[in-house]
Amino acid sequence: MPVMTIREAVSQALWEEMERDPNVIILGEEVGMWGGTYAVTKGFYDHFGAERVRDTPIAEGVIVGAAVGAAMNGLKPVAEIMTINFAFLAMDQIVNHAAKIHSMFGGQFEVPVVIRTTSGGGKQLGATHSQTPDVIFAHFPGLKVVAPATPADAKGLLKSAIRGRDPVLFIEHSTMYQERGEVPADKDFLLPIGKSDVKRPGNDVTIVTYSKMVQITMRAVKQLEAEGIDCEVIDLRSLRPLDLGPVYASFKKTNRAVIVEEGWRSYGVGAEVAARIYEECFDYLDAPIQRVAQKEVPLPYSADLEKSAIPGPADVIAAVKAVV
Amino acid sequence: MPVMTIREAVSQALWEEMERDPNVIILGEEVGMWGGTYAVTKGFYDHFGAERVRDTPIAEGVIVGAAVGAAMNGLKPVAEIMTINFAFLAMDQIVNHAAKIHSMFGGQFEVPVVIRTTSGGGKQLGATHSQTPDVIFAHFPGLKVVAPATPADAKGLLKSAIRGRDPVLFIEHSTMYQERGEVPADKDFLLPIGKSDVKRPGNDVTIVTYSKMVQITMRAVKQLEAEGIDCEVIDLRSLRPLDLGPVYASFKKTNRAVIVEEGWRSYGVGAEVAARIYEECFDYLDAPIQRVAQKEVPLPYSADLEKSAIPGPADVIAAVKAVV
Amino acid sequence: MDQAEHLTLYQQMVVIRRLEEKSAELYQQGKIGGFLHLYIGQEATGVGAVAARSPHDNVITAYRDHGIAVACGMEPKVILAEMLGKVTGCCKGKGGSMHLADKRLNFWGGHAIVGAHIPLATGLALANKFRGEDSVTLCFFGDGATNIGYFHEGLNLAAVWDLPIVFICENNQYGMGTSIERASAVPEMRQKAEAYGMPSARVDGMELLAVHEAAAAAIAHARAGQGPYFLEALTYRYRGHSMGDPERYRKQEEVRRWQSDDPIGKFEAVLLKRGISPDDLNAIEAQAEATIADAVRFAEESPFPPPEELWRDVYAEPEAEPQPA
Amino acid sequence: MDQAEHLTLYQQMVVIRRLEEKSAELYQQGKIGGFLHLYIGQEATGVGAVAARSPHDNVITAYRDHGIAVACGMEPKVILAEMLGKVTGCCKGKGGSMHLADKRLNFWGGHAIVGAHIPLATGLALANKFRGEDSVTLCFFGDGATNIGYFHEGLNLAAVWDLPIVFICENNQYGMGTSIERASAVPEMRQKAEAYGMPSARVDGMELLAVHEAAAAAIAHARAGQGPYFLEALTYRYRGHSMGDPERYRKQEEVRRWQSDDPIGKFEAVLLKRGISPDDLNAIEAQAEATIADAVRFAEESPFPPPEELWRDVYAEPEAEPQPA
Ligand SMILES: Cc1ncc(C[n+]2csc(CCOP(=O)(O)OP(=O)(O)O)c2C)c(N)n1
Ligand SMILES: Cc1ncc(C[n+]2csc(CCOP(=O)(O)OP(=O)(O)O)c2C)c(N)n1
Ligand SMILES: [Mg+2]
Ligand SMILES: [Mg+2]
Repeated sequence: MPVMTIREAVSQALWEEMERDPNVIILGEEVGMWGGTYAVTKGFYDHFGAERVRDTPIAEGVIVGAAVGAAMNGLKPVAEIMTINFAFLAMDQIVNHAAKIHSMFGGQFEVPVVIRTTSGGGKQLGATHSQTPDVIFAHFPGLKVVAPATPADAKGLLKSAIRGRDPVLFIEHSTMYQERGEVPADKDFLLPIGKSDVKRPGNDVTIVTYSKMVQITMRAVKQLEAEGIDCEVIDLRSLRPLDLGPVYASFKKTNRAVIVEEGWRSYGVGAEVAARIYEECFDYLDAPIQRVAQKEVPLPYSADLEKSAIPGPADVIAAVKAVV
Repeated sequence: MPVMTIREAVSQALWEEMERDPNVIILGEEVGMWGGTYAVTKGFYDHFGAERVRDTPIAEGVIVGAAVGAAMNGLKPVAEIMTINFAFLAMDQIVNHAAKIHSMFGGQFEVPVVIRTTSGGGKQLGATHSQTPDVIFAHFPGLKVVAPATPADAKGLLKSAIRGRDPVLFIEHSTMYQERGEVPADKDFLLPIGKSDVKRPGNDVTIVTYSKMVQITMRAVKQLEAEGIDCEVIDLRSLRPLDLGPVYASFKKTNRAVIVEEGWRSYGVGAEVAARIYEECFDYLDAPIQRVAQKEVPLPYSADLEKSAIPGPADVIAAVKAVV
Repeated sequence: MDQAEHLTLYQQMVVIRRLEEKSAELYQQGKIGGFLHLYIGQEATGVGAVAARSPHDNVITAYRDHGIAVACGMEPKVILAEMLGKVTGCCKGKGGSMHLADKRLNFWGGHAIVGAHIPLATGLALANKFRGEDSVTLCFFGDGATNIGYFHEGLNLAAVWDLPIVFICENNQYGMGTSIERASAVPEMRQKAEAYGMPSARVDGMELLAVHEAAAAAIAHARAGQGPYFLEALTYRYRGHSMGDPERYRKQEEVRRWQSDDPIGKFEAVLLKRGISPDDLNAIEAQAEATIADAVRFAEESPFPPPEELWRDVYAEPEAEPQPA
Repeated sequence: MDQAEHLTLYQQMVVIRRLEEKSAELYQQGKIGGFLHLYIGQEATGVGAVAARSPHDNVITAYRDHGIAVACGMEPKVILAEMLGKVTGCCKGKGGSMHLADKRLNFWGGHAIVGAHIPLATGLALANKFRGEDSVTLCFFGDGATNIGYFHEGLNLAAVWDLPIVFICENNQYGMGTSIERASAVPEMRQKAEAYGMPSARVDGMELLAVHEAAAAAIAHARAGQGPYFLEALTYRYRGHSMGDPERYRKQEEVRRWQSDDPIGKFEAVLLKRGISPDDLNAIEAQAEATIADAVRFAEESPFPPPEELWRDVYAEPEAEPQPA
């Protein structure tokens, strides 16, 4: 299987879907001439032309709104919001329009729009530019929220999102584009949205995570392995639909869980996952479930200070040791 | 003690604080001449004048932004966003600016702004106008999120919010303005933000809730009392800061809990509260904690359909019976 | 337009007026819930403008949408059924008064978030243009909506991308209780189009034929690939913003003045002058009343959606989620 | 302005230029993190406009804020310390390059969400006006920012409420890689002010004295209670949008053409013509270099914030929350 970076995998998924379906268009800030601020759409503008790769003004509301309207009217738009921090400026279009139009009008319109964006901190961008608020979008029924952790998942899930009939917020991690992995070459390689994935089998502790924290967790798990602790790592891959079947199965085996997310703890992803594990696996509980998450402060610019707020392998290791 | 409605209590709090501090101003859509779409500021425009009670264009972004700027520069603005559904149009100002300016600039600016809004469904307003997304605002450190359930709490908490030095999202419930209760007449009646409140002591089950669901829960609890089940009801009153001390104390007594909220279940308030109870009271668990919440669909217009999606006393009763 | 067409438009206006009066009644009876925004007084604007479209042109508007729905060809019975929350409504009772829509009529809905459908309109138009179709999108909104960011972002994008859109501002001079002078920096909404280099016109929104003519010109402009056009129609709503408006912000005298300029009355005068007989008009009037009476009956007799309807249409792909918990 | 003032402004421009060059170097060395947006080429705009304010007038801007900060009187050492993430920085290392601010200087910050500080500016101005003070608020932003909803909402509100604001568009002709023609429906940003009935001027942003004069007039207008004013300064950034810009969107030739119109060089020529000696200019140059060298030393030697600083300043009321978990 070819090995490539997440950047290449996302780029390839977009490219292949644009080749396959002439109704797929891309719109957003700097997606065209610049080639995407994360270089994901490099070369697209020259190949597909300005009609299909559309640079927009800086106006997130109309970027998403135009994509939603175009989706209602038969196109398959992939709108890019440079970072999820700017998605707040399109919040109404995302949660009140993309997520509700199908249902509110009794099913007569479909909104097959994909909104690609990047999440995550750690680049010293300051409080407004470093957030991981993925969870708040996942609160809204009608929207799908996907956040892959590997090149293969990125490709397979993005292709499914584009071919699908529902609105998808597709969250890439801004510091993971160089992450490498094997990716099937098949142009119809699709992964179903709404299936979590066991990234590493294990018997002692169930670790539930997603996006970049999969990578952080894997590092921790390797160290724990050396100490004789055998962790099962489950990648949620999508926050809505949220598929906890594999988590329950794992927990019934390990009786212990740690949930790892990059965003803030309060009202975070971990709260929901923990609550559901308790609900579904009450008789299997051996220890309180641990949540690893971001310190609850707006992220500071200064490097070490910022780093101290974001979960790292040591935090995961400590949490695992607290439950075994 | 005088008895009054929540409408009167909120109105009185605003009135008294405007009398007390000439820097308090109100701005928002229809707060002036119209008297507020929920008639909360009726009479204010005539009494305090157009300089202090400012009707704005329909432009939520600048309503909150202007309030934040004015707060930085010494005023005490109370901005009104007609309903929380429109707060999505000011999302960036609320979570990226109100919530972060104090911290991001190293503490040199303060943002003593209050953003009043209404939340809740049940009025057949359709999917975009009936949401209870309180939880997503509570995810952001730097912001305080308050949602009172009684006239006294509304008055005492709103006065504290206005006198305070931090940004507060103050969420009233759109269908509770007629709710009556005793309210201290004292012009300095203040309730601290960030303290939950035992609304009814009991021994069998701990019910944690807030806003209108306190009222719904109380109805359920009366019925349960008749059946010999004695519930303790705790009103969170603020979602951030989240004060679960009284909840833990109660749970250690009852060993059973139900959490009731109006909004959607997934990634809702109940998830966080449940996760924390499990974490803090693990040794006191007798049964899985039950969460009562809204069905996860965009709310439909049709009356019975809408009603079937929003928690009522019967849902609370069923959940309590599931844990005892 | 020939006489038959004139009569059709006259009939539409009368149907709208009767529909709205009946809606108010049903609201007072508690049969319609939520918010109800009546179109009475503004009939000539919606009817006149929509009459100028081809069936393959799109229409999209805000929550004050009953009149536009009728003008687009939606049957009053489907409208009333929707308002009564019945499964026979255009949205199966899920949308209500503010969210009428019919995809088959290229009527893309009423939308209740002020200004939010302006971006949607740019997307609708983009799709047609992208496919090389000559459809034009008519986007209606109020004077108050011109102050929200969406308006600016939408008009700018439409101009930069040369989209075939006619922006139609139904200037009824108030956004809820706020008059234009108190909310807008400029008195005429069309002045705002200048910031986008967009051609514009301002027309008497109480004059059906004037609106029709201006809209036809605007649509022709957009259809010819000359980009978006801004049309402002000066009009007035006789009733409150929605049911239960205390109307402290205007004098009854002002309302009466505008009522004396009634779009239906004025068009009646035109028709009579052009040789239509009073009997013909009376017949239309009677027919409109019958249509509404039938519609009420249909709506009242229709069933409410079954409980399981709650879980439908959340996603287009049914396997996605959700189930009753 | 007298000669001493001229020299002060000259010095400010030179300090900014040297500061920016040094920042680029420190960025390349990995000592500055995050995004870094240099002001090189735009010095005359910020320096000229801010020089026209009184100390009690407010200044607020976007993330391209180093030059404005210097013009407001912020010391380079405090700026560099902030950029190096040191506790001696203006925001204790919490804000970084994009969030310089000093309340004592009435400099209300750089803000990194495009356009979001325009609403903040209306609030700043409202507070002064409300208290009967004659302070004016200078709000800087880029050409790209004029396309976002905030711009529209902010300008409209400022006009409706007659707020004492001077909106200063630093039109450097690109928003990241998108040129004006591709993002804006109109070629001159001042045309957008017309939609708010707002008086405006367009000035050569490479000419210090022209900017200063235009800004003085604009500030006088606002101070006199005549409401907001829109000033467009045509300028250019020589460097990429931020560090690491591939610059595929413009030709080096274009950059060179603008560099030949350099604001510092041009003002030098003016000063020499007015009798300042080359030696004086050289002395200023040398002094600027020394200032920056000192600033680097100060910043490098300053400590990073201690770990517990993470938990400070989340709320102004310290009891509110949070603690280390
Ligand atoms: C974003 C948003 N803010 C506020 C409201 C509440 N609201 C509904 S209609 C309306 C007035 C709109 O006025 P205008 O655009 O002139 O339309 P008209 O009602 O006059 O037809 C307001 C403020 C809303 N629905 N959406
Ligand atoms: C709301 C938002 N969208 C996108 C960005 C990313 N971004 C940062 S600067 C910029 C370009 C702004 O251009 P302009 O306003 O002309 O200012 P200049 O950089 O030229 O000084 C963009 C798109 C952002 N910071 N905020
Ligand atoms: Mg209006
Ligand atoms: Mg620019």
